Amino acid sequence: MEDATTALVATDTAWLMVACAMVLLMTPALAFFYGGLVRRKNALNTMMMSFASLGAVGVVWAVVGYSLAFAPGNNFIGGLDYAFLRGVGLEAEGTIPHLLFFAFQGTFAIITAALISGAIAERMRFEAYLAFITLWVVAVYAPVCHWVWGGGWLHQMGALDFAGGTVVHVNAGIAAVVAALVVGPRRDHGRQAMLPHHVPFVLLGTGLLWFGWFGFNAGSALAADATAALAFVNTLVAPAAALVAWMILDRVFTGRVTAVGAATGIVIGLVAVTPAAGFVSPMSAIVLGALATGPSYWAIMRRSRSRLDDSLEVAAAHGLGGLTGALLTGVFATAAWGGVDGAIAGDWRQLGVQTLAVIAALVYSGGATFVLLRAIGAVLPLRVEDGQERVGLDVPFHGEQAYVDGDGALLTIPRPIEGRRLELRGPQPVSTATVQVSDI
Amino acid sequence: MEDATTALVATDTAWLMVACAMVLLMTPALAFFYGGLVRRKNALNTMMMSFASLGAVGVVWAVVGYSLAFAPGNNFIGGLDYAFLRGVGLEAEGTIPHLLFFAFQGTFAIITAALISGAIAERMRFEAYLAFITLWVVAVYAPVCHWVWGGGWLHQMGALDFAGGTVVHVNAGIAAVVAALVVGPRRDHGRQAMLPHHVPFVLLGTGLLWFGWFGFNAGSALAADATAALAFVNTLVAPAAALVAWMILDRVFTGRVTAVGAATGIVIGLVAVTPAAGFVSPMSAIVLGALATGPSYWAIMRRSRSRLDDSLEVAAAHGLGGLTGALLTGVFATAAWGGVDGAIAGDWRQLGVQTLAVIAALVYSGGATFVLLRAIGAVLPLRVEDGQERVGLDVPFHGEQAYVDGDGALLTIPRPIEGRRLELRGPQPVSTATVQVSDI
Amino acid sequence: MEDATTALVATDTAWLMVACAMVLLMTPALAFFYGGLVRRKNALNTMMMSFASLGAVGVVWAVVGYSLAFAPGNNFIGGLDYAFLRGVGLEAEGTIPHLLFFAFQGTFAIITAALISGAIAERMRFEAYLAFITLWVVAVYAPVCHWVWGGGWLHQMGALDFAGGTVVHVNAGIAAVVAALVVGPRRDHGRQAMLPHHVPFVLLGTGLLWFGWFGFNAGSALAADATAALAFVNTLVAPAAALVAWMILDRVFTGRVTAVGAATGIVIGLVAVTPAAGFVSPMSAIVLGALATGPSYWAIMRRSRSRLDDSLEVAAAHGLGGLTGALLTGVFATAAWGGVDGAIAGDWRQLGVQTLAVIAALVYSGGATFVLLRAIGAVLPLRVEDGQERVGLDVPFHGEQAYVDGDGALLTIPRPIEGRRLELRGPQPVSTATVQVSDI
Amino acid sequence: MKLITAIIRPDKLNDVLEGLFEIDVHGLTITRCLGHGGELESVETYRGMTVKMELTEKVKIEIGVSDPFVEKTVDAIVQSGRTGAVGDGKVFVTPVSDVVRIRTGERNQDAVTPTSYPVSAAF
Amino acid sequence: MKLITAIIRPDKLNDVLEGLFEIDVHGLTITRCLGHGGELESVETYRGMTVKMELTEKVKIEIGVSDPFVEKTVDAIVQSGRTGAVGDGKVFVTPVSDVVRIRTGERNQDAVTPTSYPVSAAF
Amino acid sequence: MKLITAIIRPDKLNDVLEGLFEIDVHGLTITRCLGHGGELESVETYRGMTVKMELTEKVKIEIGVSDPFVEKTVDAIVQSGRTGAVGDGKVFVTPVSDVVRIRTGERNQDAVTPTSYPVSAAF
Ligand SMILES: Nc1ncnc2c1ncn2[C@@H]1O[C@H](COP(=O)(O)OP(=O)(O)O)[C@@H](O)[C@H]1O
Ligand SMILES: Nc1ncnc2c1ncn2[C@@H]1O[C@H](COP(=O)(O)OP(=O)(O)O)[C@@H](O)[C@H]1O
Ligand SMILES: Nc1ncnc2c1ncn2[C@@H]1O[C@H](COP(=O)(O)OP(=O)(O)O)[C@@H](O)[C@H]1O
Repeated sequence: MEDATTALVATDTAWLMVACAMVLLMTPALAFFYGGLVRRKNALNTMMMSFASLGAVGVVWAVVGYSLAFAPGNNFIGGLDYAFLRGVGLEAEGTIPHLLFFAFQGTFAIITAALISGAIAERMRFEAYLAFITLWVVAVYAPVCHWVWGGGWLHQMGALDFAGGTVVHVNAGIAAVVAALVVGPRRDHGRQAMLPHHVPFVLLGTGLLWFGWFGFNAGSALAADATAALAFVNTLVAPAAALVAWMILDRVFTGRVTAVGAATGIVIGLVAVTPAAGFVSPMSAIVLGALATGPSYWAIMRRSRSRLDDSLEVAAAHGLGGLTGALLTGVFATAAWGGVDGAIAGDWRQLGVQTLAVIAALVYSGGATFVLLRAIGAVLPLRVEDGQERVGLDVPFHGEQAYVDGDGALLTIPRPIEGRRLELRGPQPVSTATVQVSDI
Repeated sequence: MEDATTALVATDTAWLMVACAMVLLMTPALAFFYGGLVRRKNALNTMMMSFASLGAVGVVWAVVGYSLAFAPGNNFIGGLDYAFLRGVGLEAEGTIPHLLFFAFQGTFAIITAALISGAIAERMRFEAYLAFITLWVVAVYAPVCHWVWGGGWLHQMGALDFAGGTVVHVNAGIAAVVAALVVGPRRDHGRQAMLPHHVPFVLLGTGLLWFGWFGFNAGSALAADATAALAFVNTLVAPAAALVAWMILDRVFTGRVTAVGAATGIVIGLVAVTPAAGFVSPMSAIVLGALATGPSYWAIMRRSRSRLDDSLEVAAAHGLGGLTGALLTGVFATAAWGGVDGAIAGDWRQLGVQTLAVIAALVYSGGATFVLLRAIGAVLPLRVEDGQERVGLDVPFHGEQAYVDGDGALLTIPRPIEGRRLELRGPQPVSTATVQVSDI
Repeated sequence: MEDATTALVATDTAWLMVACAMVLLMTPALAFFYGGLVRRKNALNTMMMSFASLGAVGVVWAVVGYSLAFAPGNNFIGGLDYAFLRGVGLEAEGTIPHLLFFAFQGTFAIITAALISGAIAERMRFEAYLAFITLWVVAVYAPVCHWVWGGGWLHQMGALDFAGGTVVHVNAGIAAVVAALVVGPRRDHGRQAMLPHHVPFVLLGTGLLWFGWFGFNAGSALAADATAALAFVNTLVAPAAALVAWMILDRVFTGRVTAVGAATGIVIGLVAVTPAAGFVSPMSAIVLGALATGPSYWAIMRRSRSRLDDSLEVAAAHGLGGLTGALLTGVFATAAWGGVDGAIAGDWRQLGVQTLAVIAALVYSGGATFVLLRAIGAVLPLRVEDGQERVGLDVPFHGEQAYVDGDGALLTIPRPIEGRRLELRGPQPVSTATVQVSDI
Repeated sequence: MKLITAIIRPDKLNDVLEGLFEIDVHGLTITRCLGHGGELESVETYRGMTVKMELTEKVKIEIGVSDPFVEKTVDAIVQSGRTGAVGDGKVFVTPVSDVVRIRTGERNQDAVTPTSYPVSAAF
Repeated sequence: MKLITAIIRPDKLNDVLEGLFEIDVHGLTITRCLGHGGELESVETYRGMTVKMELTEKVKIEIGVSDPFVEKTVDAIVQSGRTGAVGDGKVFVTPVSDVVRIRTGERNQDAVTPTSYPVSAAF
Repeated sequence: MKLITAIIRPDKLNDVLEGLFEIDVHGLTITRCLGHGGELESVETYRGMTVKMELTEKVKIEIGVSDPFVEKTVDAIVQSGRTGAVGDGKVFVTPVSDVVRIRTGERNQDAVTPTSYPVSAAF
């Protein structure tokens, strides 16, 4: 971040623009991944939680988030030099325009915040959620990002996190657990089967996420070089392996290869390879992708029977997937492929550093998220009313339904027929005869 | 357009290919944005209006549209030198192959024509629509494009239109108003509530539009340089700010943050930043995006109560959004960020030029669209029959329904059972007994 | 493949990464294209056939497929030098990292295998399908790919196949015919109307396919040069022309412009231009795109009345489209545009070579696919049971439904109320009184 | 006590609802359905397959009313649901032997006659 | 006058329709529904949640017929809708006290008997 | 022989199903529908258009039962479907003149009384 004397490289600029657009697309993709998993009556609310992050986090990142993460500061947090994008211009930051680096990082912040929404789907008040993610990016994401990528203490210790296993996935995963606990389980949790209302949307989200993830991982090389190509290829093979592994697990344990499972497997492969992408060989990435499905599969099978209502499995998929990936990075990394030597290459030290980084993220993010949610909860109710949860959040909070026929929808703007009806509807004497009819 | 002596730059070629593919994707994205907003019975017709533009406009652009816009000509229209792509080859046009420049511009023409379809959705005959957009691109889009980007009079006056606020959005917006007036309102307009049948599709369209818009705006730099990066970043932050502003407006005025509103807000932010993208600082873009929501919000709230049935708000979103953006470009532009100095930088002259460009587009496009539609209407009926409008346009015009169960669908090709039925169905004596049964 | 002494070019690396991501997206896109065309009860199974290819073929390609196609070998098949990616690293292969070339080719193998699934949709056992595509890529795709692109005999004869008309589309098309014949028609084929359950998904798939196809065709230049730009532009104009041609055919022969037809037309235009993309002028591409619709239109109209249940028209769209494109490449190619001179330029020899290449692919792929399916069929049943076909494959094979309301879905994990019910449900004396009620 | 079951055109639903509300019929249930009758069936085409759609979209309205109101209710439906073209639908009146309000358990006429209709709540 | 309500398998719908058209029953209304009966329920799995689907997809056909045709109609349904496996469904016959054709306002038997069925229009 | 038609809240459906299974009612058919009653209608907003949704989602359950079981069944529905808030729904009991099982062609009481309910197959 310090060296701004280098010159712009057009190829890197082009590649980072493309990568950044791809990462931006991941947030709408997540909206579909999550939106398909909830019940129809909450589809829009769930999708809006992702979309709203594009606005709220996008703006707060420009205002102050980026500065806290990347402006010169101390070991724990950046300064305010870049607040309101002061001093962030088109000069080179590495080999790309500083503003483009800001934007690329912004798309990471946006999706990390949106990831958490899966844990509190179908029951959190939309206003409270907006307040939460806005503050969370400032108070939790920006510091952790600074530690690892902004020159902070984990960076200095040599923690490897190529594209965000710790910063993005472990961070969001533990925040998800805390949020699910603080907001509490859905009223139907453990009592009713709450089924995904639209599995094709889950697959659509998965396809677009995978596409965007190439930008996420290979873009994190911040240049169109061999490292980027390595990260790119690993982002192809690791999820392929994870998908195969998940299909086998599913077939063995439930007897059938589910589509939601396949989607989950792909995502876990993507998550797990994120911290490792530029540091391990493709064959290692294949093994890593396949291995990472184990813990997450186990966790998902257990979770649904537990009291923890992490509704869309953020902790199991992203938290645990990111954690496994971060640790396995310490195992599989080799200097030959651009990392430092990890356990397999004979050096166990890196695994220790990785573990420390994960623990630090778990502790800080978990604690700060808890405090933040309690603080917001003291001002605004976090949770919808029981009746709202029963009819679904779409109508009470968004005034819309996802899929509408229009049956029985009457316009309320004044018009001839409406005028006539309004007059009918004032308080008026009701004859018993009338009552008989209407009151059956 | 004149200087063809420069050499190809591979990076710019690569970036423009990507940008062009992204812009192409915007038309299917628009199909979903629009298709989700109409009633189920018109979903395919509405989507097909966008898809058909990919074919009809794509071909006519190669045949003659590109030439009229960009071939050497006079101040008002290009010549026919490039008709049928004569002389358009792989030689450098700027730093990219001329053919690639043609293709990039073609994707702009395609989506501009498709934008208009939102104004006459659910009631215009498909054949008449095809004739209309094909001719419109030749008679309206190509000239206006020539004025601003092809070396025409507005270009010479120094009008700033980075990626098409005037050429694309104001142009399509006013054409939409005229089309809605000439074709007339839907029979249910103002009488029935016509609700979006599939809001997730609206969000899907929005996500893909945003993704594609990075190519639209940053690609308009025609190179992978710092200007492209600036346009890129502005395309990220302006819609984010517009989204936040829209959510606040919605919350204040209707009490609820609607998903359709969020989608609209994002699109308006994108539209408004289009003319300004490469000329203003990101903080200005944020302000511009937020400000632009005001007029459009007001217009949408009013429009639905008016007689103007611009069904999917093309005028309010694109026309007014583009207009606001074009004028604000004259306010926020600064030479320091690549534009010329605008009102805030102390020079009010640019605002005057911008106003003139907008007015010219409004007058010419409005007038020519009117004449064109009247002319087509003299040959073909513009409007579907009442009965077709009632059952929806999908079956009468496309012979399909968007979502089918197959209940009661009988094959009509000859087959054993069908043979038996056909024979039953010829004219035959009908006993009263039979009648009793079937005629209840 | 031989010359590995060249150096990496960053621009080509960047472009190929983008192109590869775009091609990857085509497989999910295909899932939606195909998924929308089947009946609701088979939607997930059909989509999963594409998604599963991402895993199964992705992994087998790394393990052995790539090596058989591209490692040094004889005229008919590559060796095992690259098995398990041995020796495939970040060194330059042409101007891009070898691994990136592997990945780019991998995405082609993935989608080619997935294409076949359209022919046996709604009736093939999922396990048998997985075994089939995995082995097919090794035994059929890799050799044919080696012949044409890996330095094999067709390559040496000078067969032109820019991006896979023969390797991908003819190959998949004939395999589809064979698979449809071996697995047999659906029980309702020719007896019931089996309608596309979700036409918007077909359009969504089409839009994303077109987007990805830019990477497919222009990426096949393996560099961001003028040839790539030519292939790119042809990938824009040929499908546009094919779309127009198809809409006209549809209007003339059925009286209505169908949306499924429009989608089909676009895909056929894309398929047909694939072998020609970097060898013909854009005006030729327009003619080629339009011409290619003829045979496929005719085939689709006939096929549905025949006994061949190639359910989603893989043969007509991809097989025949690819064949027409491959032959027309021999007609329209000119040395001036980067190919060799074809028939129109006066040299009929190339047309002969093209014909030979197509025939070779038809014979080998057809035969080997037959043997392969018979072999698998000897071990595993290829076909679902009659009852499974009747209720649809989603529940029996994937344990899920695509769209769920949750009505009547009861959790089976132990919980208070469940405990009570379980006890009720053991074998118990049934009074006739009880029977009276429940047994109506 | 009778159950009135009307099959109407979907695009007349809102008109029929308004017609019913006007005569103060406020309790009703509607269901989307498909009907076959004298209407011309539509022909659809999918990739070379020509298909006759024998069923048209309809809406079914079910209304439980006390005997004296049957006439009035049927009339309201017939008047507000008519377009005059084939396919307007049918009204069936069937006997009901018992009615229960789930919320209170009130039964039959008892459950119906005395309660005063909560006008304000209903709108 | 009777209302025949049949619950059948969705994949037998087209067969039943053809069976009914053959005996010249052309007025009918169908609705998608879900049924529970003697069929084995299916088990589905979603991310570790195992779920018993107690309901299977069915289609309901409602047909108003005059009394002499009840038998014939029921027989046609039973014959064309049968597969022999559990889950084929039921037919209920219920009395109707009144029928009205919305298009004309014709009522009852009157509305039914004399009109000649427009054969050509119906196909 | 009676047909019981209940309109209930969708979120009470599983409770009602369990209530019915407990008293060994296993044959039933349900349909998604929309109801209008005393409930407050919801207001939705779409781009400046304010819309009153006069209809709320409901589920209709239809159960054919022999006369002696009508009471028991209605009670089960009322008890398991009640929330106490306006909108819980109604139960209608209507006479049935005939019942046929499509699989066997068995008719009426005959079709019903003697057969022993296949407990194991049903679960
Ligand atoms: N006998 C019947 N039983 C049940 N529903 C019927 C019957 N006849 C007609 N319908 C319903 O009424 C609708 C309109 O009937 P149709 O005969 O087409 O028109 P009309 O009532 O105007 O003569 C049909 O689509 C069907 O849903
Ligand atoms: N008593 C009933 N009331 C209403 N519908 C019923 C009744 N019994 C069965 N059904 C309907 O009939 C369908 C098939 O019934 P089932 O008992 O499974 O088969 P079968 O009639 O072959 O014995 C059920 O899914 C349900 O929709
Ligand atoms: N007269 C009626 N005929 C048919 N359905 C009715 C009738 N009255 C009510 N319903 C159905 O019952 C539902 C609940 O009725 P409502 O009057 O709102 O509540 P409650 O029964 O608690 O007073 C309605 O939404 C409607 O579906």
